[in-house]
Amino acid sequence: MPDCAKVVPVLEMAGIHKQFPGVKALLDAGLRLYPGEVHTLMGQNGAGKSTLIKVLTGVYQPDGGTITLAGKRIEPRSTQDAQSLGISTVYQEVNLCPNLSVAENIFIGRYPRRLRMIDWRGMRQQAAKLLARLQVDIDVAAPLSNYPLAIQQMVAIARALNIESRVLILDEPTSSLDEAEVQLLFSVLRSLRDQGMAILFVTHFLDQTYAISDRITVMRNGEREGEYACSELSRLALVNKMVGAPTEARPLDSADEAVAASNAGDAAVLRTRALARKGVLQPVDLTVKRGEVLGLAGLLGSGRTETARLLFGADKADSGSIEIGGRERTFATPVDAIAQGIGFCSEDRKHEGAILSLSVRENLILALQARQGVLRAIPFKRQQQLADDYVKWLGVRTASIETPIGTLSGGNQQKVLLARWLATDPKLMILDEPTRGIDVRAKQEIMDYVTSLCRKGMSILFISSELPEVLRVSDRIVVMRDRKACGEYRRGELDETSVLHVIAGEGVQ
Amino acid sequence: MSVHAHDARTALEPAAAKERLVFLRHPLFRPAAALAVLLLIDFFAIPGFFHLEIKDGHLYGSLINIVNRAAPLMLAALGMTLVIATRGIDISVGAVVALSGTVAAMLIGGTMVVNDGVPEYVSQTPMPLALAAALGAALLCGAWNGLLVAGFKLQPIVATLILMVAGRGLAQLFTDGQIVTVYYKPFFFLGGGYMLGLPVALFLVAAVFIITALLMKKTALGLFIQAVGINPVAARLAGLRTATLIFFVYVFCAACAGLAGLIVTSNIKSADANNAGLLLELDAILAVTLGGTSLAGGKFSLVGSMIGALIIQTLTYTIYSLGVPPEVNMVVKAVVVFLVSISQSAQFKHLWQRRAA
Amino acid sequence: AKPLVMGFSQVGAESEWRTANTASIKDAAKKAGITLKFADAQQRQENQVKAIRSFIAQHVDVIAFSPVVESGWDTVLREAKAARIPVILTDRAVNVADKSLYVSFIGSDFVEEGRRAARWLLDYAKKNPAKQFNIVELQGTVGSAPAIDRKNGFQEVIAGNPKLKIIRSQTGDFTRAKGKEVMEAFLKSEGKNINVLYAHNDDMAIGAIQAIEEAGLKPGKDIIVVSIDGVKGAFEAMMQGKLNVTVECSPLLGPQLMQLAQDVVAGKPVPKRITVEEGVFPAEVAAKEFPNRKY
Amino acid sequence: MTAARMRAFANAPWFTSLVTVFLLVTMLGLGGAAYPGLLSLQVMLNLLIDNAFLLVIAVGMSFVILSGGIDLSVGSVLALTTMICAWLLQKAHWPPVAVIALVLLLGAAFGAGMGAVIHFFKLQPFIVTLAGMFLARGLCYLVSIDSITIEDPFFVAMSQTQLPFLGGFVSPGALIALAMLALAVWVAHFSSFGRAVYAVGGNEQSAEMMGLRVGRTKILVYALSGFCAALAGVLFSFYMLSGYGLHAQGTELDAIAAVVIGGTLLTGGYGYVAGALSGVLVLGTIQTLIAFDGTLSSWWTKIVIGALLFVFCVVQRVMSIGKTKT
Ligand SMILES: Nc1ncnc2c1ncn2[C@@H]1O[C@H](COP(=O)(O)OP(=O)(O)OP(=O)(O)O)[C@@H](O)[C@H]1O
Ligand SMILES: Nc1ncnc2c1ncn2[C@@H]1O[C@H](COP(=O)(O)OP(=O)(O)OP(=O)(O)O)[C@@H](O)[C@H]1O
Ligand SMILES: [Mg+2]
Ligand SMILES: [Mg+2]
Repeated sequence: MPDCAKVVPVLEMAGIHKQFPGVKALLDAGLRLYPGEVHTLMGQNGAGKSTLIKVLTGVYQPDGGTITLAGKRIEPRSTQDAQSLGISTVYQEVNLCPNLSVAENIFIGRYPRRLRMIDWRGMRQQAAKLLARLQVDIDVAAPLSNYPLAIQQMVAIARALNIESRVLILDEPTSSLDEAEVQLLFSVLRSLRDQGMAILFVTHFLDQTYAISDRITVMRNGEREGEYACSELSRLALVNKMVGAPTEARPLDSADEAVAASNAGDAAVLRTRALARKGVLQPVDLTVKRGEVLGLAGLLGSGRTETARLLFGADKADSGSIEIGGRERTFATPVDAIAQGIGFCSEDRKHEGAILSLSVRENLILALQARQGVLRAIPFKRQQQLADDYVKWLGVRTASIETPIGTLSGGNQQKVLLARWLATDPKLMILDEPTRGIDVRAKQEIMDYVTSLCRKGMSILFISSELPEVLRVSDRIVVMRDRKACGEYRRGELDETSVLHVIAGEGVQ
Repeated sequence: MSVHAHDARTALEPAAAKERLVFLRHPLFRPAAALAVLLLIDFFAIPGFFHLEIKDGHLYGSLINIVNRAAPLMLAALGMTLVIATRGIDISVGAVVALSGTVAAMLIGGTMVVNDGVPEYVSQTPMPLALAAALGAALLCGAWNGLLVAGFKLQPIVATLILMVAGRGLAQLFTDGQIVTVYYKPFFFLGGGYMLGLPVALFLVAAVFIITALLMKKTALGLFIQAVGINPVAARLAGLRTATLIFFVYVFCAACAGLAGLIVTSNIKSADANNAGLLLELDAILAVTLGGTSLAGGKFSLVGSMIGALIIQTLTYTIYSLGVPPEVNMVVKAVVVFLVSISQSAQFKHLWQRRAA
Repeated sequence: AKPLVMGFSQVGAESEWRTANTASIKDAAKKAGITLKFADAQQRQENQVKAIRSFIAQHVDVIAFSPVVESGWDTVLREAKAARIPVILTDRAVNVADKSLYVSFIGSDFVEEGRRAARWLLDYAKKNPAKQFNIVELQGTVGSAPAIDRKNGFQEVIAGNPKLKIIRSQTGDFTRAKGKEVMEAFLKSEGKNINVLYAHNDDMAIGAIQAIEEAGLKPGKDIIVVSIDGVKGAFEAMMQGKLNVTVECSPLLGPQLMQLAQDVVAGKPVPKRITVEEGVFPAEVAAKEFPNRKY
Repeated sequence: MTAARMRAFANAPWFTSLVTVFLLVTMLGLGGAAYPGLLSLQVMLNLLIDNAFLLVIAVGMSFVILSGGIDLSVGSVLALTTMICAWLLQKAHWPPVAVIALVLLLGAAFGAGMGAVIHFFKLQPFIVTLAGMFLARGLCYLVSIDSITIEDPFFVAMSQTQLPFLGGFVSPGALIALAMLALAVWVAHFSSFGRAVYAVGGNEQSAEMMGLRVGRTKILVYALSGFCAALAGVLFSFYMLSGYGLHAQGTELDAIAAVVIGGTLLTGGYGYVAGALSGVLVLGTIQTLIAFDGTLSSWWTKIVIGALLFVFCVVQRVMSIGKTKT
């Protein structure tokens, strides 16, 4: 760890102001980044982390403040400016072109050339090599949109790594990665750090923060709350600084267990028999009981999302059956599933969840309205009330319920989408990575909702890449591997290591 | 931690000033302003432009003319707005206009019997039946488009291109390429009659507009159409019947075009399958965009489209009235479209403000 | 013997007149026992060229076509000549340096039609010597040959007469709807000033007549209406006294064309230019002529 | 395993284009069976000769559509080009090379102008290019209402030269069009400009975030389209030897249809420039079939064109089902 007193910061932001219509996103925010350090930016959802990064990288122009890079004042006007200054960025919402191939997404803008032509073959080889460094082995010639979000995230990271830069910025790169991949990423980051690169890292995971960072800047309400050496700040203190008020001493660490509801009845809400789809999912038998949380664990690409999509009718199963309340059903579209009281929160918020230019209120009531039918419009007053209630209950940070959801911070969007389904009062709620990009406190809250909802009789299918989270809330856990279910365990039968063994195909020890 | 002092007041003052002129930021302000400017030019350049008089018990004057002429365009633009809101486009409206007008004219038909120089009119089919058949034909066209777009998932522009080409062919087939003249007085009421001193066509437009607006506001249709237009994938996952919605908007658009066809036919007392509604689709799309609706789908404004249609018709009328030589018509139209749309862009406002500051 | 094969490329089906033209040609071909290969160009010259090329490829005996526009025919006609296929023009002439590229032209003279309309008006003016005649003109589609020629012919004749003056001129695209719309605007801006309406075709005149009536004036009396083509609708209007005169432009050239084609293929000498018999029909003769009209 | 390979095959991005080619061949085969003489070499070559200008326009349009835009002005720019060519050659007696250079430049400038307006004022391409369409068409009439015949020897030579090819002949115009196509395919796939066009069409915001020069790309795309329209105008002048304000009415729709039939998505980002060729050939074949039939009246011609388009599009769609992302 560099000695901050002697080394000059490679990057310094000071007094940054940024105002959006109705929101002061940044108020005198700042940041110092030293060469050869991993610096974590922390703060609650909507604290202004992403905005600060966007100001730094020329996406937004600040209303005031200064940015200094290697001793020189800079005013990046566009992302090209920032890139040419040596700032390489992975943004929070994956910003790649879905129509281009994986390799192209990594190299676009700086293609390897031969004879003044783009060297496609060389590019694919290099891309494969880069991804191999992150232990991703995929067909780099296939379009990016063929791959799930996690892979896209890895591609975005690979792209950033490929750029010769002094400063590397990663805005929540780990939100859709699993533990193993996070570790991989970290080892890459460490080696870059050792080469003298300054790395800015945004995350909501305390574990990860402590695992990798040297220093931490905490942001609160658009301000810089403070800058700390990692070793000098305890977890509780960190959380308190983020939240702004001392929280109860209850540990918020994901490693600690919360008490789950565990009042699962015996009546099956949903049961599948050999539900399958060719090339995507092998026959799966699942049973979800009333009032229970069924966790789905597994590695990336193990078929969890596919299972969820089949259950929800988002994709059509080509064999097997779904039984709800003892009657067999086929779901050709989500409409059918919703009619049976199923809700589904997708993992891909930007493309499958939020309808960006509609307001928070409109996004929130959408599913409920869809279920009621087009003609029976929910009265405006009632819409407002619903929106107000949920915004308050889930603590969504938004200027008003009429602001477009696209202007909310990532975590807050997620809360609104959760509310969209809660408003329909479903019998079974499928949550695919619901806590992605959500701050510690909100995460805790969401987990609490999940358990309390179950107490009220709702069943939940819970998918998350964070094993501890799955272990903590689930009454039962189904582990998936290679697109099929390979084991079912009750609460307490498994701990983190044993799950990992199952996932790896070694069985419970 | 060094913190730069920042004078927050200077940043806030203009914002406060802006609050008072909030109507300037209303999305409809700029289309309306463009129309107003156009009318103002007319006021100075064309004597008696705003003059209205009562003739034969109804209002008569340039303004009445403009709204009367704009009626088919306004109807087409209403339907087109919804199609565009779902990210679609319908270039077959002109053909549908021709088709519905032809069906009505052929069914009503009639012959002129001249008795001592006094013409008498006879209809072939009862008028309500003929009108129903014409609208039915339009609905069929819409269903066809809807099927191709929502069912077969063809790209809207090619899907409707098929009907654009074939629809007019069908209309010509029915009439053998002849202009079908209608000799039946009651039919003329639709496109040429007056009620309470105002053109009947205006009431039709108003009725369709109000029904559409109510449908959008009082039911969830408006919300759903926007949702489908902005993010079809997310909309489907939220439980919307996206295909049904898309099917509906094409049917609705064709119905509007069908009604427009009836007005056109009734107004010139004949159905001209060759030329009725020719290029109306372009004007309708132009009206929608001038009204501030994006062709990328999503948010839409029905009122905006109405204003857009009025801008186009006022412009056409102005060109005719000012005595612009016909060979310059297009250039004038182009320049005005450029000016109006540039003046509507946010960037223009910035430039303007910077100059003013 | 094998029946004669004629390739005919029509402009399109943009008006009643054109449809009558097509019908006449088809009927005449059937009657004459000629196999007709008909291609519709949808108002586009390039489609006509394509059609002619495909006729050449099919080795038809004779090619006939109504050119969309006068210019631009050299190359394809040369190809036809190289393939030894005689070409007959109908309805409009073409502008080629080498006149041997086509054997004959059969059709109307648009400039002459404009002149005739103007001459009728001059006659009318002589009968009312005191009056000043303010004319509004409804032109055809901007740039189209009939529009240009009918305008020029008309202007040529009235040029010397100070009593006749064109005060407004605007395109009505040859359609009823546009004719009506433009006339409405004219009536608003010129009002009672207008004495004469000259329309380049009957359809626009019919539309304009409606506008005049709606403005509370009497077409044919308050405003004299002169138009060209001589379609049925014009005769009906004349019978009601709403239209004063229509100059005939006959589309019925089918029989003459077929005769010509047979002569050409048989190797008989044919005149380079065949003009169609056309009349001028003032309102007085409308009722008598009406039953004879075919289109 | 073969099933999996089949799936991969059907999922390949070029599959739709392949389907188009397959359907085109089928259509020609059926046509050849029905109308003897249709499959003769010269008829096939005529397909190229007669549609050379459309091909060039469609190439330019491909770029615009791939970038997520649309250009409605191309037909009018073509007409304006023929008009300026004719006027400069006949009335101002300029040398042909200078004329061609000037009109190509003007075309590119006209396109760039529209692109700049679209980019800087953040306006919708549809509306801007629609205004451009009116403007260019209107400017034609300002040059001359009448058509002007071109008698310049170079143009006449280009028009009447028949380059022998396998016993038939092709026109220089057709070769120029094919060369343009080849160049465009190269640009689309091997130049960074071409790839930037795809990126902008895929997701403009992301392209911006990835540091691509979105504005420059967009302006260049419209400049390219304007250039292609002007080049098509020059080819058209060769073809018709005349300048005329009513030339090529509605060509923009043909070009869009050709591009879309060739497998390019109107929403941008997906498709191939080479698809423009198959699209143009499909439209040309439909017309040729109708001309060979020779019994259709004007309205049946329209109905049959519509029906053939329908059959073509639906079959294309059904064959490539399951993969298209709309
Ligand atoms: N384009 C925009 N327009 C309006 N408001 C915006 C815009 N972008 C961000 N905001 C607002 O600025 C605030 C800060 O948002 P930001 O995305 O920086 O939060 P964050 O700290 O990254 O949160 P998260 O952890 O949820 O990603 C939020 O209140 C958000 O609603
Ligand atoms: N590491 C990987 N290597 C190659 N392909 C992968 C990988 N991870 C995921 N995939 C792709 O993911 C698809 C299945 O993903 P699915 O979304 O069903 O899995 P999941 O268990 O939900 O994973 P996730 O954690 O991404 O949600 C497979 O078709 C595969 O192509
Ligand atoms: Mg963020
Ligand atoms: Mg998943």
